[in-house]
Amino acid sequence: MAQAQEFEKVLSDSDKSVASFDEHGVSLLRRVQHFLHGNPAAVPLIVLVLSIIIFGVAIGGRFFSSYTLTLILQQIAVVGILGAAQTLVILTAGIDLSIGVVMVISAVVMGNFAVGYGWPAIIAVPVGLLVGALCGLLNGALVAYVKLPPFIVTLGTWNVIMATNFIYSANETIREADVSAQAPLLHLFGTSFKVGNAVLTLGVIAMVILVLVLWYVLNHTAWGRHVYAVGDDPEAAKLSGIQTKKVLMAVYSLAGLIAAFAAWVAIGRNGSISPSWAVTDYNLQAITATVIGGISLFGGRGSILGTLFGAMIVGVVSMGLNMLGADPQWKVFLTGVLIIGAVAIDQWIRKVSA
Amino acid sequence: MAQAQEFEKVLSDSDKSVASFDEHGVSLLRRVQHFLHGNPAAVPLIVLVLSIIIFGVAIGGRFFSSYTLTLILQQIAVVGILGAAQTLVILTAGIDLSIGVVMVISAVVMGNFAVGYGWPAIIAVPVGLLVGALCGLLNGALVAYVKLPPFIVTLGTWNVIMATNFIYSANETIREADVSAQAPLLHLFGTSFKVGNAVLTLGVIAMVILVLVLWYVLNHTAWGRHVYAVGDDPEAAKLSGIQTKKVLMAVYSLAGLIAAFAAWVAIGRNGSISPSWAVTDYNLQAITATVIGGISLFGGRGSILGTLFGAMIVGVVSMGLNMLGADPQWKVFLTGVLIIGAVAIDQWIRKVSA
Amino acid sequence: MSVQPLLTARGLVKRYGRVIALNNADFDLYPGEILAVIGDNGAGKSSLIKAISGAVNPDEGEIQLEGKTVQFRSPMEARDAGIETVYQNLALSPALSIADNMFLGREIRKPGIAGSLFRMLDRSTMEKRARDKLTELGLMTIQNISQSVETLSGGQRQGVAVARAAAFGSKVVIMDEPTAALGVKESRRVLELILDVKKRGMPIVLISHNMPHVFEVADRIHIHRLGRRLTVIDPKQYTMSDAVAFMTGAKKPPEEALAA
Amino acid sequence: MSVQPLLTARGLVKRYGRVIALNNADFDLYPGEILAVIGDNGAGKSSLIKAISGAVNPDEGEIQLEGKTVQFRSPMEARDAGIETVYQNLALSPALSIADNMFLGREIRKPGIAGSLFRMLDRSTMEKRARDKLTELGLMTIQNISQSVETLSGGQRQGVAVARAAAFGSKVVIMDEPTAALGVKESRRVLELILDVKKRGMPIVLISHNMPHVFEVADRIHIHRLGRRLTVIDPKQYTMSDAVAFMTGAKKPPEEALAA
Amino acid sequence: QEVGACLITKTDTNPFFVKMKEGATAKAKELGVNLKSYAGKVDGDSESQVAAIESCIADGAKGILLTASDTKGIVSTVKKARDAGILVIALDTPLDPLDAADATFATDNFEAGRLIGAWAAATLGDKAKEAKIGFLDLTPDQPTVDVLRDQGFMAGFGIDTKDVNKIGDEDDPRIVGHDVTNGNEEGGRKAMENLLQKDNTINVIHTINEPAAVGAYQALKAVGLEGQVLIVSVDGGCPGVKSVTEGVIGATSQQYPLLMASLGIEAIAAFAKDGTKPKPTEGKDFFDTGVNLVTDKPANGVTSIDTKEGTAKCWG
Ligand SMILES: Nc1ncnc2c1ncn2[C@@H]1O[C@H](COP(=O)(O)OP(=O)(O)OP(=O)(O)O)[C@@H](O)[C@H]1O
Ligand SMILES: Nc1ncnc2c1ncn2[C@@H]1O[C@H](COP(=O)(O)OP(=O)(O)OP(=O)(O)O)[C@@H](O)[C@H]1O
Ligand SMILES: OC[C@H]1O[C@](O)(CO)[C@@H](O)[C@@H]1O
Ligand SMILES: [Mg+2]
Ligand SMILES: [Mg+2]
Repeated sequence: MAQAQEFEKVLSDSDKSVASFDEHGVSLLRRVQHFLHGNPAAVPLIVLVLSIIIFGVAIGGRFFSSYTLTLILQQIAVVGILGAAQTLVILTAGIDLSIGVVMVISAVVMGNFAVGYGWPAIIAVPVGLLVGALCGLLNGALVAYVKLPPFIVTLGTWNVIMATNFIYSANETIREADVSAQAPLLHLFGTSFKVGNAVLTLGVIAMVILVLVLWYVLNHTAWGRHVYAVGDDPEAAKLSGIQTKKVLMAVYSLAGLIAAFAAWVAIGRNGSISPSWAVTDYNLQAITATVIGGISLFGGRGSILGTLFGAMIVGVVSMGLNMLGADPQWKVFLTGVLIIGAVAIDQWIRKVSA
Repeated sequence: MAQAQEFEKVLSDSDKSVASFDEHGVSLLRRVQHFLHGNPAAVPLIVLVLSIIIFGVAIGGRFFSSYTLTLILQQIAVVGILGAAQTLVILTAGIDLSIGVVMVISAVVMGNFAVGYGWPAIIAVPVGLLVGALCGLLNGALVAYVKLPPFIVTLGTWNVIMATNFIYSANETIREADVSAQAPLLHLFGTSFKVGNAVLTLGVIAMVILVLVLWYVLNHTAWGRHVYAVGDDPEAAKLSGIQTKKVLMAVYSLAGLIAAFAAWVAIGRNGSISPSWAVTDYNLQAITATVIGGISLFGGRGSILGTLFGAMIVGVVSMGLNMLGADPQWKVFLTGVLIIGAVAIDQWIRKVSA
Repeated sequence: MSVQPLLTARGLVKRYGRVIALNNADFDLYPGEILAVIGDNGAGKSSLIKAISGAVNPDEGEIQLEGKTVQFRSPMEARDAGIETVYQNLALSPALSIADNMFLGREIRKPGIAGSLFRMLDRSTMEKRARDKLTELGLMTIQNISQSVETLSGGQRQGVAVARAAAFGSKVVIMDEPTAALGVKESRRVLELILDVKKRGMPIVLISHNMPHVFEVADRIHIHRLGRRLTVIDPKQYTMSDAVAFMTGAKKPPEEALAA
Repeated sequence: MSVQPLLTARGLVKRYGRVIALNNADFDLYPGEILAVIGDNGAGKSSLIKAISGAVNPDEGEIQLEGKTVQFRSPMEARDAGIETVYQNLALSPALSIADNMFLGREIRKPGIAGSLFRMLDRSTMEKRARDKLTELGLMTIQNISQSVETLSGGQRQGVAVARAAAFGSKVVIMDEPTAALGVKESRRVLELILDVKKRGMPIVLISHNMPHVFEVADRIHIHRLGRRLTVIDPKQYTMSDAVAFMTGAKKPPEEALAA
Repeated sequence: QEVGACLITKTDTNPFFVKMKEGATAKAKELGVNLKSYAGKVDGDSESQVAAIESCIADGAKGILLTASDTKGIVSTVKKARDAGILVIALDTPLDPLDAADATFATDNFEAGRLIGAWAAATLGDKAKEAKIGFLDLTPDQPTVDVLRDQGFMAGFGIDTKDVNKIGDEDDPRIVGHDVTNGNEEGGRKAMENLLQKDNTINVIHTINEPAAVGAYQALKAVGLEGQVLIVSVDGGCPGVKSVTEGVIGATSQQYPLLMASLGIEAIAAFAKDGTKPKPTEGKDFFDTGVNLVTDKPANGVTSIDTKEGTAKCWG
């Protein structure tokens, strides 16, 4: 065996301390920058606070009333939950276009089982949740095993589930009165209670808890890190021994399950159950919340807390514009401007904090 | 100066021939594989042919009539053109959600100038094209210079342009009779002519020529290669000296211009001009065609010819299902199944040809 | 040699379209040895070890581990069988932190209920161990252990990948150019680490273009050329010049070496 | 030396969040010389040349090219000023072919109307020249010149990047570890190429961890440590051991060297 | 204190609702009412309407004018508004159940459908027996307007409607099929193309409204069948009446959105003043804003006005 080269002999004397630089006299600005650098979800939060302040100034006290502010939360609960599901999928560099209709069909199933077939609601709800999870599982299998692009898979299942929804439900709305009479459990998340002037629903609480739980899972469990790794660089994730297929299956199934949970919350909010909810573009709203919240559509980057703030930003803006009495078309116009504006501010804060 | 290390001295004798392997007796299968490997757009073409055959067998002669087949082309002309615009954007790893409404507002502008204000159509058309290009330029500037994610930018401009469209047009439809009387030039691309039984319109021809020209530009000019490079790895593109910002600006503007061109074709097809075209989801259709055609949503991969075939696949499937007399909801269902099926076959062919 | 090889491959073929990356390649790794694999750029070294470690499926050929035919369909399966690999492209997740990457797929959980029920990661332990491993490799310039891998310098990244494999290998460790981006000091540490692993009785496959390193640590040298194993030589019987001459086609290897 | 440096930098600072990649770094490159830059992994070598070539904007500091203060806002601007760079991460577009990559941004068009009016690329010429350049570097194992870069082996990729810079540099060529992934033969060719470029009168900055290579070709050696230039030494007056000792902090450089 | 009111329409792209908003805005200005308008994104988008009602509650509005997209689904939200003391008036489209709103100002939609059905049957004469009829309906969940007009048409044409509250349970062989249009042109065109693929001998088309009719005409024209098909519709907007003049549409039932809007604003103003609620038309359970059949080819036994009169009364 040959010997180490001559010049390598001196290495034994080399410096052994870990590199570090003076952090003395670091300015406040720089500290803020470091903080934002390490907490990317804080950025949409700042944008959120800014928009509340702007509308508050423009509209005055009425907007700041706890009634209004909590109403906004009620309005975004469903989109927020769907956004959380969408976030999981987008973190894996996928997208789930079917999430809105999965919610609708789950709601219809819950309603039909509980009201139509007269099963106890305590069983109808799990059945609905199961349907959602199965839809997700189908997406996951097609993405992970057949290796089709998520956009196509979920565009396809969107059509399939949408049609199934209308065929299965015969387009019939289940009335609120019938739900209340036969399956009040379905209205659970509509339960509201007052804290001072603020009106909160269990749906709002559920959304917040769900996001916090997912945040924990994504950041503090191995599985969560794997979700990020799969989205970041699937090839690298696979080579470092992550079972990317299983992760994808789990993510899509979980997204379906959460969508079904959103269905339960939506029943609480709307009272009745209508297959034609499918017309509303819940997907686009959920994706918008996700992207405004700073989740990269290319996967692997962003915090789910951002999605929550993203949904709130959208809610604040649309409520604010409503209360300003903007004309519908001008409202659309300003929504567009504000979407761009919110993300531009976000980007700018990130830049100065880089 | 030190000398080369001892063991490097032998290098002067090293083998200087370029590596190559026997290609003798290469089987037909392997040749087909090589062909598909080198011509990715051939894959959606095969899927297209397959679907024509399947529907032909199921429906019989009526489907194979040149009348039916050319009708399909007429139906997809607009989506095909929009898909071409979308392809450019997607190749840069972007997305243009606004492309559908850019088309609509361009159509409305052409119509208002020609019919409403009575300008000569020969001027109204360029004005409309300019409007489209300007919308694209706005998108491009926000993406390239403000560095916002394309999804957000075009979601924002989608809202803005949509609202502008309705406010500007006061939702008024310009009737076909008026267009014919005052600005027949706007109907140019509706001009149809028979070749045997086949009915072709200038719109169809325009779509095909447009795609071929773009194919040439993308594959045989420097600018085209830059478009791919920017989508492939923007960082690498920038480091290798490509002016990524200029490329992005050009791509989005061109996409806007093509959308405005689609407007002209759409006027030919529809006769009248209606601001409420904006409700149709032209975007999703264009994106679907693009993705079925094998363009990667992550940028940098795919051939624009694929988009053309992708649009045709969608057209064939929907016409086929119509002719089979499927119920509307079942049609939606089967469309979903077929979208997935088409891409699954595509993927499978790619795999065996890898 | 009468010892049974631990890992063997026979007649591996891998084609990519027109390109033939492996053209009937053979491979043998004996227990406890350091086997160097050398060859020109594009000779097929990485393809060979990818085939062995389950990262690509060879079109033809057979692989045996401890005498049993195996067919790894994923790197996960190879890892479970005890084969740990440092890939040339490193296989790190750019957006994740150093510690996350080091422990990817075998994270450490908090003790007690936090770990068992809530499956909470033990970040501080993971970060501490990561820091230790890197310090062992001499990678002292990493200022912030929680920074994402994409912000590391080229050499720091390689250090992370090497540290990971060394920490977890159980039967075989394969390293594809582990020192390519490393500095003098860091390379030396990796070589020491390799010898260390060998001392623990584990065989190592080392792909490298650095002849002094190869001749310093290798027990046998597998020379790869044009997609196949050209010959295997004993570094004590041949000089670096011989090895380079064989691998570049400047000289034909002698008959007996061919059979090795 | 009384000659004016061609390219200088003073007091460069670059921070990334908490990390300080450049901490008041200086730099000088003289006409016609080969300047090697060495240092530990993470010392800030790549950051330094990125700042010089416009790939990142330094937070503080000044850069002068031929005595005039310059501020490149993009690599494009640096390239237009004649500075050609091989980046450590290579900066290749994975999905494009070898020829497309080599000529990215300065494609060759067909002669005649096809080129001037229809702006048609001259693929065959580009492929031929690409093949020639690669052969010059000894990269003979590339079987299919139109294959995409992502399908190349690690070394083949590096060859493409080096060939590109060498072919197009006009005032300064900067190479960040150009031989890291290259084989013995291919590395040798790159060194020859570097000497060749120097003979044409163009100065070269070579970042490398390979001491024998550095001492073989460099006229001066810039030693980088902890984000700043520690010293510059003359390879004829110091040994490799000295250089390594300085860069790893094992020895302090002498006063006079510090001033160089 | 200023009286706040809201107008919530299905979309603000259908000219009908555009006019309705213009009418309401003008009246509100006149009476000093502070009007805010809302609209769904597309016909059928109920979630936007729910959010709009909630904003109105938060805003302290006195009254809401609502053209509901989902006539059953919106009921619980409407109840919240009424519980908050707000007067809710359904315009154009009755809620389901009808008394979920405080009042309804609308066209008698069943009558509107019956008129065009009867006219089509009379115009075809004997040929009505082997007619091939296509129905271009609204949205899949069968909102009240859709059911009323569709079933009204059948009643007028002489088709057994079976359950009069349900579209699609009929078995008359003359029916080629139903498809939904979302009440806009593009939807009308697609639905027409779909029905033609089923059977291209269709010769009668019932359309939910004039935008859908315009789309249907385009589809027919594209295949050169525009001369052979009788299109009937509901709305009576100025472009629609002009289309009747030109023979594009055979007959249309004219409705009066400006009236609905101004009556609605007046009712809210009155309610804000002294709490009076509007009364329904004598003998009906809603306030009928009237309907006229507009055609230049009057048919026996069906009252109609000609396009001249129709133009005089048309709304935009
Ligand atoms: N995915 C792929 N598609 C096409 N060709 C490929 C692919 N992967 C590898 N190749 C080709 O296979 C051959 C062998 O590549 P491999 O990476 O195994 O070489 P290597 O010996 O590891 O080279 P290096 O020393 O440069 O890393 C090369 O010619 C390469 O271009
Ligand atoms: N984008 C970034 N974000 C955060 N830290 C960074 C970034 N880029 C570089 N760094 C840090 O700056 C320091 C210097 O990195 P640089 O790449 O310049 O080192 P180097 O001397 O080229 O090392 P090597 O020899 O390994 O290539 C390293 O500690 C690295 O982690
Ligand atoms: O979309 C259906 C709606 O369209 C109209 O006919 C107006 O065109 C309304 O009366 C109806 O509610
Ligand atoms: Mg390799
Ligand atoms: Mg470096």
